[in-house]
Amino acid sequence: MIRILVQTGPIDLAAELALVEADGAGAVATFTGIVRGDDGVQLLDLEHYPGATEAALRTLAEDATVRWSLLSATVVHRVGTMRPGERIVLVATAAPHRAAALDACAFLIDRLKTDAPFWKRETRGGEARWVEARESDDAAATRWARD
Amino acid sequence: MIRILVQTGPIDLAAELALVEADGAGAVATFTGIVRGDDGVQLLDLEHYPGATEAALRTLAEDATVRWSLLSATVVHRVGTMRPGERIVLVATAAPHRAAALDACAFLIDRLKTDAPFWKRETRGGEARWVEARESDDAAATRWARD
Amino acid sequence: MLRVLYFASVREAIGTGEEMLDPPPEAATVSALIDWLATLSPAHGAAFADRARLRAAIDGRFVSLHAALGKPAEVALFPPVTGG
Amino acid sequence: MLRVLYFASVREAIGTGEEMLDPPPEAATVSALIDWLATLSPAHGAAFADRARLRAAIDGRFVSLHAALGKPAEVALFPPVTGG
Repeated sequence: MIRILVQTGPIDLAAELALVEADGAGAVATFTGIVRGDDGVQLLDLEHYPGATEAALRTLAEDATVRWSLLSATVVHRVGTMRPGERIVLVATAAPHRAAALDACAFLIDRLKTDAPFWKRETRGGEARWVEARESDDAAATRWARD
Repeated sequence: MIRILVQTGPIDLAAELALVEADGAGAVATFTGIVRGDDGVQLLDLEHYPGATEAALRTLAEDATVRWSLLSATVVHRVGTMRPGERIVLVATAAPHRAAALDACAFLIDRLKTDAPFWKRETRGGEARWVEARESDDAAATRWARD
Repeated sequence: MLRVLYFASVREAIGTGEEMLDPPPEAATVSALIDWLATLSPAHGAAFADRARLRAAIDGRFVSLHAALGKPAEVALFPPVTGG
Repeated sequence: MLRVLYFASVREAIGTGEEMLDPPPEAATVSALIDWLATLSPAHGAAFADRARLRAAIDGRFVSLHAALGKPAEVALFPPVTGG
């Protein structure tokens, strides 16, 4: 099962994992990204390209499912305004054995960071600023939707 | 925070993850092992070496915490009798960034499989049999508690 | 008519996220389309001043600025993505 | 007195998970301790027949069968671990 959600509301980890475990896997790996507040960030706004985002995430999930013979791949991404401590992304993969689940989970979160059309704006001291792309990220981003 | 639990009762994933996220990380990785029933297994009994098991898991968690500068490392392992579909182990790691959380999670579940004193007995068709060690596992197991 | 989408800092510079436009035939590549868009207003000019920090998608697919435009329904222009 | 623990198939073969024993001075290595344990009963003999599939820990630390026994509180004998 491939499950892709891009939503403004909070990510319900327990509900998503119950769905993943229902697929009968022996191994479930997850990655949860949480908004950090350690460098003075008060708010994080995440803008995205509706439609293209979901398509990019689905392509990644399909690639991972084929490559690692996954039983399920879930990506739930929050967009809009978030505060430090809130979940911004959940990736969950299920497979019969642990290596496939773990490797696919790492692949998905790595590629998602560069291959999906998201833009971050951080508010510090009341002032909002777009996050600058790192060159390494941008090089990878040219892969986005190209193949 | 290092949290090690070896218990006969079910693993409460949501409660454990809430504790992990409370440590203020930007990245949380988890691995959940689930009893498979696909090859006719009706029951899984897991025996362990009380005291030595907890010590081995704590040593692994401490190693991972130092190596990847983790904010937290949690290992919850179930022992006793389990049915297919039930969680047998949860590993959760938290770090500021994703690579550390993911790598440490994979390290912990890999090492846990070979470095901790657990023995599996499977019941198929009403008959219980101890699982034979694979040579690769046993070679790794000689690392257990040696250092 | 072509739907042109702007995201992030490009959207903010132009002041809108979406325009329905009728580009001239000379706008045969993404780059030529941007040349034309830049003439529409001072805000457009400012938004497209730094081409090195501009990326594009045609009908939801990422393309280079040199790509032929063809007859798409939608072109999106935006800064480099900064991750989920 | 030495606490001797048995796990998994070794425990089942012997019929108990724990014994308090007083090994003779000749039991100076884990291997020599096992030689002596194997004489205690036919069940012990059967449990320790295949040394290649026997592993040991002294006071909770995994050791080779060649290890010196010393004066531990506890020795555990068991088959190769089969994972969590």
